[in-house]
Amino acid sequence: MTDIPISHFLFVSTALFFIGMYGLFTRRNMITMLMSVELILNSVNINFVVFNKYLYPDKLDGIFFTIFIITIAAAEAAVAIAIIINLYRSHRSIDVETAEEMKY
Amino acid sequence: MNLSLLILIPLITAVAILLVKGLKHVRTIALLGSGAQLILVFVLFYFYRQERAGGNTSNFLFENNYTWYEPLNINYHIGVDGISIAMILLTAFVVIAGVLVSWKMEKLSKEFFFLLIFLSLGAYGFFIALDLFTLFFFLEVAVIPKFLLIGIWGSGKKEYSAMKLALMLMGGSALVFVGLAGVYFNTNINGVHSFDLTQIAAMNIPIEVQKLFFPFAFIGFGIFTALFPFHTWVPDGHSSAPTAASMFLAGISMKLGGYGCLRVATYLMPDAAHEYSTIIIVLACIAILYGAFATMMQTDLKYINAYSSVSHCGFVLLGIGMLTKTAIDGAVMQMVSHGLMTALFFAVIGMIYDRTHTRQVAQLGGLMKMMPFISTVFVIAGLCSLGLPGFSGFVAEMTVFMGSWQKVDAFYRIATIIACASIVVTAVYILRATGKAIMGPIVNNEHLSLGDAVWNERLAAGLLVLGIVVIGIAPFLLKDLINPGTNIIIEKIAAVIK
Amino acid sequence: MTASQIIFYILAAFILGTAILSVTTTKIFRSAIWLLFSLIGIAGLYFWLEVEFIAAVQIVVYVGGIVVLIIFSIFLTQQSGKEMLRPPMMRGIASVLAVLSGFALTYFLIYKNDFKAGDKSFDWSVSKIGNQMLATGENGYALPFEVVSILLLAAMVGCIVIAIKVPAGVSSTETKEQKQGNIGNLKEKEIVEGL
Amino acid sequence: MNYSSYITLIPLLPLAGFLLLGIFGRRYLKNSSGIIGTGLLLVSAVLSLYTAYNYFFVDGKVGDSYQTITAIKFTWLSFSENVSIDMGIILDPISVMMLVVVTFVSLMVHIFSLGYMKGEERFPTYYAFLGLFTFSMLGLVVSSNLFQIYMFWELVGVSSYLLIGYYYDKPSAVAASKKAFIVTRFADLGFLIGILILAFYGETLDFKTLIENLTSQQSSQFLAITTASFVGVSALTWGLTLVFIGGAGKSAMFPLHIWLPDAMEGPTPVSALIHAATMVVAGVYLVARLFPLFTLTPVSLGIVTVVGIVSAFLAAIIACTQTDIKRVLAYSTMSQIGYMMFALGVSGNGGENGLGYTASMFHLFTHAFFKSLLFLGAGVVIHFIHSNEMKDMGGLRKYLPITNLSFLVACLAIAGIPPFAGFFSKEEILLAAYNSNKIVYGVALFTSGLTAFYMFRLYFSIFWNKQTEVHNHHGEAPFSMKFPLIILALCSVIAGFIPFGEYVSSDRTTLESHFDPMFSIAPVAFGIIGILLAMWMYKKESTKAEKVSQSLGGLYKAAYKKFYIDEIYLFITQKIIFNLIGRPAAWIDKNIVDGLMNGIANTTASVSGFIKGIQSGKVQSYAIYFFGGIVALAVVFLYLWK
Amino acid sequence: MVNEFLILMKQELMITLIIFVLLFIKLGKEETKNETLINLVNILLTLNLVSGFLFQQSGTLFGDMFHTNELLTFEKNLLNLGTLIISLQSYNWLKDHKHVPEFYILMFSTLLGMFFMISSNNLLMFYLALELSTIPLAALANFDLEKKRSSEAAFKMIISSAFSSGLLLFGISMLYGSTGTLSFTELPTHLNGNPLQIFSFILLIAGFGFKISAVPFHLWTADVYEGAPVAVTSYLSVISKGAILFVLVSVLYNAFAPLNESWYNILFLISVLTMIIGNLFALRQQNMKRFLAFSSIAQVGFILIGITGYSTEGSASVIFFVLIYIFSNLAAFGVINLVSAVTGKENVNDYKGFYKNNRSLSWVLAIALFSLGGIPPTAGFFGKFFLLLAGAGRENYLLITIAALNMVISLYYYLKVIKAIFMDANDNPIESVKTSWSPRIAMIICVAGIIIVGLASGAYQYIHSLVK
Repeated sequence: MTDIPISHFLFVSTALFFIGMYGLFTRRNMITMLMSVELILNSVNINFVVFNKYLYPDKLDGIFFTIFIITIAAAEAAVAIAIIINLYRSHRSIDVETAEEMKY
Repeated sequence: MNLSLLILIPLITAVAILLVKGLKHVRTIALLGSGAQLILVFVLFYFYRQERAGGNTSNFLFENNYTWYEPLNINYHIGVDGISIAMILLTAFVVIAGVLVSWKMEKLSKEFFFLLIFLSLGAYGFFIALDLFTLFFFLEVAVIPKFLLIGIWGSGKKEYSAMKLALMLMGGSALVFVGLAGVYFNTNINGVHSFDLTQIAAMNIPIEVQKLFFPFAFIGFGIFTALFPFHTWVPDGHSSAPTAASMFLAGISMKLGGYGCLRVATYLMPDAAHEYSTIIIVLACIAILYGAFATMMQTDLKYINAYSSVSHCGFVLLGIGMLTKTAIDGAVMQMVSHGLMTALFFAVIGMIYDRTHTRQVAQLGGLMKMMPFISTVFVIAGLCSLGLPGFSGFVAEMTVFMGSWQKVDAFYRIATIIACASIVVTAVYILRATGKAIMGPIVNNEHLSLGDAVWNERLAAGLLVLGIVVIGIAPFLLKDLINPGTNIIIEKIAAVIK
Repeated sequence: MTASQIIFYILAAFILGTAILSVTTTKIFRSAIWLLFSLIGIAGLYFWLEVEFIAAVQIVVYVGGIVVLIIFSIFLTQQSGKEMLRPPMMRGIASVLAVLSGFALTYFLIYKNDFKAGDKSFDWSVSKIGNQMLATGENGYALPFEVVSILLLAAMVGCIVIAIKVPAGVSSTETKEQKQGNIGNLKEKEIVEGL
Repeated sequence: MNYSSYITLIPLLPLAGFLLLGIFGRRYLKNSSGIIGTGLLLVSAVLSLYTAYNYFFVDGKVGDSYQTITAIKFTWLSFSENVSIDMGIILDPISVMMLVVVTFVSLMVHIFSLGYMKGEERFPTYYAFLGLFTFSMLGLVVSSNLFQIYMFWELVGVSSYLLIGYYYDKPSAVAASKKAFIVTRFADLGFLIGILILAFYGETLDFKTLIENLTSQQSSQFLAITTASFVGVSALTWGLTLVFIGGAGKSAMFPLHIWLPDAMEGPTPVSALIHAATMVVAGVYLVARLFPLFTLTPVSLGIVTVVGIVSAFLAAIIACTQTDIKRVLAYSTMSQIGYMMFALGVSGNGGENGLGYTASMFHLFTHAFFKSLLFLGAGVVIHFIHSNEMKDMGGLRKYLPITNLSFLVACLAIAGIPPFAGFFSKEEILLAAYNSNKIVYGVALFTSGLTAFYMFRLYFSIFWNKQTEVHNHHGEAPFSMKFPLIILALCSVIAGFIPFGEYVSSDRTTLESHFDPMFSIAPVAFGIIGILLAMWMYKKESTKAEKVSQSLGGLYKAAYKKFYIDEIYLFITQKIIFNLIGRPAAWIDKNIVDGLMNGIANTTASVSGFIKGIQSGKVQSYAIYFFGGIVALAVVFLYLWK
Repeated sequence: MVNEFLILMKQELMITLIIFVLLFIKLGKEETKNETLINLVNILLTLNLVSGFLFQQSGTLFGDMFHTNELLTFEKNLLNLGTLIISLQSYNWLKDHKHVPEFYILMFSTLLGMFFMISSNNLLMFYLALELSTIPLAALANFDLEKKRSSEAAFKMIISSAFSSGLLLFGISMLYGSTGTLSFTELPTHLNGNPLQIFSFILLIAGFGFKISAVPFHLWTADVYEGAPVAVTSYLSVISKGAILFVLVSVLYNAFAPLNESWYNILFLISVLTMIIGNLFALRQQNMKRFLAFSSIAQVGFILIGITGYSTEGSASVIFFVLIYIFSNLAAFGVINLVSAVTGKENVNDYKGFYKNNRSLSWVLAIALFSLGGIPPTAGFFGKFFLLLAGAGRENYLLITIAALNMVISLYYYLKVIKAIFMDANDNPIESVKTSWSPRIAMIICVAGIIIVGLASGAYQYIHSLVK
């Protein structure tokens, strides 16, 4: 099935990446920001898998990278959520616009 | 003898000061240390003369060369020639005088004297350094103590002045750094770059490189010696500083600049010095005349002396810019002379201020009646500064004039005449100040109860006056001292102009 | 235009569409759901690419783990169905510009770049992955594995400290972390023995 | 014979006095200081007389001309291989003559001051300064080197400054001293540049060598200095003219004379010494020293002549109108020095033409005696009346008999009445002027008449005229003050009979004094007319003087106001220098140069305030900046900065 | 095999060991007193530091996932030293904290991450280690649990780091796509400098830039530094920054050597921006921590200049500067740490008249600031000088001039603090701060380091010989 040019896969991943980035930029809710980060990481995963499968099939670097990224994503998400919850507890809001006490 | 002693003694003194408590001990140690240093310097002077008399014609004497940062070929390389010794003598005099005049410094005395001695350490190191890195190191060592001295013990808008001084001087040394780096990377002594002054002097740096980096080095050092238009730290800094610090600033640290301009910029990059000499001369003339006129309008004794320092240091730059043997001799002599003279001036102004608590000329008058000694010293300093024969100022200035006049072109002639003209203006402001503050009727009757100088002040003033008069009466001593030093510089320049 | 191609494009469209929805919808709960769909779509893509193992992991960890976590925390911090606030005007514009320009640039570069297709055939198997994962020699991934396990341990500790003594809703996150953390722990033990 | 054994003592003894009294005087030698100073000076006076004897009568003359003997010479500071400042003592007719004059007059003044300054609070300081001055003056006259003369030139300037400002708590005295110093300093600027020029082309600073180098027509130096020119004037002329400016400043020649009258603020004996006999003639001496060079350029000599004659005439007119007796004397001094100057100006070099030179020196010699006599006499009067103003005086002849007599002698001498000293010298000057330039001669002649008039105006209004009743009448004066008067009076009588031409002449050979009775009728006549006029106006108390002055009207007012020259100077200094140069300079420094430095700092601060928005505290904008940065970098480094 | 394994990974193993010790203590039944715990940790750290200098050996493990040599060991030792100092300093803050073991566990896991990062020879390892050294730090930043600022800082940190690591990953994936390898040793052979590689390299640099807080990737720094506990802040600003700098140097000099020309320009631009922006912001700061944050940003600008040198001197000067930077910055933070722990004051204005009651602390702070400002005879002078000298080796004097002038600006704000301490009057200055022995030791170590390291050229020469 190499009849689908690799650039199409990459289009998907890149687009996904920037969609995630858009979310990160615009979402005012911390948790949704976190979701956007997950999208970003997923797009990278697609990249690795695709590259590994189509370009460098002799080794499994991409695959492993993907696995580890997924694990890390979990850890990151966990810590982030913990922090968010703590923040929510300390002042009942998880709107990033309110998290600007320190500036300039 | 080992020159490192010159650094060691102040270091030991400084440490000792940290160890003891109480003004009495601190100042005693400071005095002992600086006294020992003075003696040591005289010993060095003696040995130097012996060596020269013994026919030692090498450019630098008593050289020591220890490897410091081997990978970068940075060495702790020290050595002296006549010029350095003259400067060291000056420093020793000013330091001990500075210690003496701050004899009653109650406020944080330990810190004060520590910084004072530490500052002198920087100056000594700078003057004996023959490795550009070492030189730069000591140059910067001598900056921050000034900031603290002015900021903590100063008067008036001290923080502002201290900050200004520190920043402008650091700016200067930043430029110096660029110059040095440029020189460093364009030296290639059998395969490695070198900071070694003697080695660099031995080789010839390509002229375009010189033309690129000479301005950095010269302006950088020039800021230290009040090169127009970078002189504005001088008035504020000097006038806000405590007495001893002003003496240091004007007496020594401005000389660091002059020495650097001569020893580093001009000596190592003669072609560029030749190229840029007209610009240097123009700036120097501006500094001389404009500084003098600016002085005429000042009403604060310290400001008067500060601005006059701008004008006087102009002579140094003029002498360097003229690039003739005599002129450079004059420049060096002017450095020494101005160092002593202005230190004396600040010392005596400090004494007056301690008593009357004002430096405004308008609020002073007829001091001659209450404090004849101080007034006499003031007059002596004034006369020296307006170039009266018998005092060092005359010798130095005349040498500069003679040297500058040796340049035939009309441009140089006019520059010389402008410089000469400044002596009249100098007379005007000096006599105005003297006539108002020292002579004339007593304006403030509270002053009637004031006493004259006490032993430490008399000693301090006496030492400086001694220096001034000795140079003024027997200038050949100084001349013979610096002669070999200036010769090697002039030889390089002559090679270029040919 | 073979079937598989069609499937691919449908998958792609699905992934991107749901992703866009999840970052644009104003209902936070819905956006979580859209995210879920998008992730599932990506898993589908992996299936399509015949790397079922990754697809499985994707489903387990993401769909089963992270999204659940997110949804819990939404429950905890938000009353669902509430409209979310729009970002400030300026930032909206700035982000659109940044994203579009960034996408244009990146994709342009990727498009221009010619990727030489590998000649060998791509063969993987769960056992191969497993062996390499714990192999210490060439192409062995034991070390990264340990690193990750330590990371999980640390993350667990961090979560405990930060989010300790919280209402029941989130304690489940804790337990979830505990699990992963314990996995990490076991792995640690293994090393210690393995030395 | 060897002079160096003792010659150095002549200047050094006064210096010793200065140091001794200056350092220890105030503490330990409060009362003995006068004696010490006088004693030291006595020694050096004797020594200088001995020197003069040796020089003129024993070994000065070789063949038929006097030699220049270099007693001592050592290099003090060398600039380049052959240009160096040497400290040396040379003996030639004029220097020896000056040695005698200076030491002698100074001695007289020392003695006089013993009485006059008695009980002053800073008595030792006074004598210290006197010693300093004497030292500097002696050093000046014996200098062997152009730069040495400049140095001592400055030193006499400063000692005069110190002595004028002796009463330092009197603002007028302070102002006067300042004025004196600054004006002369300004002139010295010219002197200095002149020296630079001469030294550069003459390739030496030593008088002897310099003159040899430049007078030999084909020497390289001569060619250099004559060919080199600035605005069409040769370097030689420039050099000499500038040097002459220096001389004019010291000698209070028009237009640099303004400091002299004010200098009278100093103690009267000081005026006698410095501002009558010695320092003020330094300018004349300088020109005489360089005379062989001056004769090379008619232009410079012409300038000398014009300045001299103008000063002489102007001063005489002003002197007629002044009421402060010391000021009158000051202007008369100026006028007499004018005589000496133009005498040099009209002189040629060598043989008969050198008459002016001899005459000038001769007049300098005689003038020293009678003018110091006049001042000391005035000193007695002031000491007696405690005032300088004529209106407070009159009919003092019965109180001050000796002063009266000596003063009269001095007046006759200065008025040029035979057989008093002034007659001979002035007559030679007039002759020299007559030989060279009739106009100068005419003016000089008229001036001598004026001289007689104002001197006797002074004399009569002090000692005759109205009676002033004197209370607390304490004798005429102590002996210490009378004695110098008597001595100086004697000198003023006899000095004229010295055959001066035998000793001092432009070419060092004997110059026969041609005393011609027929020629001297005119000057004497003018002198007598002047005296009679003064007698008619001032002998008896009357209003003639006022009438005359009214009839003269504007001219009188102008002369009384010293032709407004002071005001002009004031305008230039205060309005132009201070307001148009000084203030702007200070302002620029404060606001523009320094403003620039501060400006840099402030700009930095404001910029940092301006960009603080970046750090908005909003993590999403951070992210946008983050990504924006990446895109920017990518664009820059992929497409722009290849 | 096992011995080699033990020796090569000795530092990592030591840290892991400590982590587990703490873990067991935590999970153990009986409660241990904080003081004893802290002292125990300090002792262990000291042992670790000492052992780090023994049995120097170089080699690779786990395929080429992990490689080490004397230089890397030394770098790790530097980090150990820094960590030890911080742990000593934060005594006063920690001893009343509820979660001391957790604190140390998190801190050491990040340290472990840094070690792996330094030893990593593979983009995967690098990425994992990076995350390991970042994520727990975010948790640490939140360690003032009650303070809202603290958790806000933590959030900002975790989100920014997630974002930056996303970008980094994208870059890595692109790099993988265009070169087909993840190993640093194979990378150079595959790099040909095509646009995609440059772009992915820029993404990589962005990832690095985020960690070393280089402009424009620095914006999180100040907020996080301000919000986080002082101990964490100093850890962030010194240790993690130092570690990533080591890696950056080795990666740039080895893996990306082929792209040298382009990365020189990129670093040039970034360093200029970093210096200027850092200085301009530092000028206006009132909070000490925030102020030091920006000053550290400016310092990074200088360090980047050293890196641009691309020579033995370059990397040597960078490592040397990091050493000095550890001493200087930790001395400064140590004082601030003490003061804020005891009095809770963190503003520059609070420090007015500080000298009145705290002579020695004032001098420590002053010396530290002088060293940061590059004033001789402190070591900072030498560090800066060598950095700029290394940079000047590329004959790009514009960069050097800008840097030199920036040193002047930076001096201004350092002196402003000095001025506050020594010169400004203050009616109620900070009262005398009582310090227990361990912070004192830390101070002494720092000051001694600041004074000795520069004047005695030994350290630099050792580093230089290692780099060779």
